[in-house]
Amino acid sequence: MEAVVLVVVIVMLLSAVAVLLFKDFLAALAAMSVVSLGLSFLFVVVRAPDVAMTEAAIGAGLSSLLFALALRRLGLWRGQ
Amino acid sequence: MRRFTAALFLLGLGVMIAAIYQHIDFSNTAVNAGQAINAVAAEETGAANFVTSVVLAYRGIDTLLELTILFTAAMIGGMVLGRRRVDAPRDPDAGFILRTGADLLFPLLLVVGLYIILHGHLTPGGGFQGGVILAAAFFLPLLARPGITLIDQRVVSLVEGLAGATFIIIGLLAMFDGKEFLTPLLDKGELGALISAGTLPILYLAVGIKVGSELAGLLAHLAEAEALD
Amino acid sequence: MDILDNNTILYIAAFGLMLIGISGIVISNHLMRIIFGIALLEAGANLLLLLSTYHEGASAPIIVADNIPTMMADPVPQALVLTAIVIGVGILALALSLAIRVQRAYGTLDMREVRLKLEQEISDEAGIDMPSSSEKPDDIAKVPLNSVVQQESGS
Amino acid sequence: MTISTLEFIAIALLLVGMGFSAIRLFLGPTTPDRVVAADTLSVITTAGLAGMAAYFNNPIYLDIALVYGTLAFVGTVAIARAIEGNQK
Repeated sequence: MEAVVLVVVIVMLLSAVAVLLFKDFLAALAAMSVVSLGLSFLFVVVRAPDVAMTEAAIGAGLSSLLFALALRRLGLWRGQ
Repeated sequence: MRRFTAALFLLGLGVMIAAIYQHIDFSNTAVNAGQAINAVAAEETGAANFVTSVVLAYRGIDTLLELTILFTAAMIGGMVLGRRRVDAPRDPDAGFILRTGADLLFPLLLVVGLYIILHGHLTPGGGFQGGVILAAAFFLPLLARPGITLIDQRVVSLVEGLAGATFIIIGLLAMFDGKEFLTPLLDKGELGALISAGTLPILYLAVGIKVGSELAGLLAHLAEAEALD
Repeated sequence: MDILDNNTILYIAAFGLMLIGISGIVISNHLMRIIFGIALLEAGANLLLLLSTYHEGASAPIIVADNIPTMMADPVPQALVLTAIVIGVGILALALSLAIRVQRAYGTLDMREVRLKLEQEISDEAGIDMPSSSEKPDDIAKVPLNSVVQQESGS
Repeated sequence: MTISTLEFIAIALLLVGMGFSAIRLFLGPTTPDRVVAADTLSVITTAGLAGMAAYFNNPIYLDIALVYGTLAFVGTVAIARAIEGNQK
């Protein structure tokens, strides 16, 4: 159990750093969705299924939608 | 110079957080409110999900204010984005796979959203999560075919207003009965049955429809804004 | 695994997310990256709020098929965090709309350039010369003022 | 609560898959590589959430996997549409 949590936390923190380091904003957005995915898993680990579901719905679905639309409108969608 | 000061600030912040972590014994603090709620919530509200009974029954007015905040944010977002120019170019339609997938997924997402909303008092989930799924369901066809007008802003605001009014009217009915605002009414029913917990499922349905229409309207506003190419 | 028990790992995750988010807000100059930092900070704060009442071995605060567990997690912070996440997405949407507005008004999202253009605008309105700050960063002098930089990297 | 050999193998395979996708996410030279890696990670996490439901012996956690599976697809499609831009 601890090993699973440790791996998830390491992947989550590394992708949180990657959000700030990636030059391309859509890649940063993909890393952001990985962060919210790991966070949702951690919410399950601390026995908060309601919060985990909210984070899954909003972090994975809605904020990706919002960010992707806004990046498209801002003209920041071009890849490197 | 600025980079250096920022690094110094972050170092100080890290040390401060480490100091906080060393001194506060977070997970052993005695929290009595939660245990008390866990002991009485099943009898008082009839909901199997205690988070639902906290969100809607014990702290219902917080939920009302939260809906107000969300409404204000969505309204200001729409105001800031402004109206679309008539001659602004649109994105082309998506490929065949996404168009077919969106058509197939639309009823499925609708069913999942309604399931999550209606089982909010039994399983995890509820109005907020289900509302988000409903908004995604109504936005997905717009993502596949940017030209169509699936989401009419007037209908959206009408539905949203009706749902918000339902929430407040159910709260006021309790006051006419001589109880406090948003006290659960009706029969408690059997714990774990679909029709139980009095008015809580109706309240969650109102919350779900309100959140869903608000977010769908906001997404449609963002999609309508002109792209910079 | 003596030192790294479950609780410690979770606390490291929460504090690490908050620290990374704050560093994103403080260090970067690009508005989008600041918004990303706000989202990260919010995520870490939510996790910390939940961890404050987490006991090992408690079960979820939901009764399934009338077997009532001996110990349940605290529902109050869970309800609070649920509220916080939903409000967070409202804030996010508002911030993104404002970013689109800034892009339309100033043609850039780099906060240094936006600040300079704002000062220029204010001093033009007032009819005075633009006050030159002695603490102006060195690298801003290389960027020509009128150029619209679309792809400015963040940090 | 002990873990049988089969469950141990399942957990180990999920973790290895997660590690490989994470490597592709961090190193991937182009943006589509990274987006596909993030999508793979979301599928792996959905399987992991279902596994957690089995580990806790509680069916309510399966709903989270359901919501995650449906909405991660929507998010990935949105990013893909943004990468596509206005080219056809």
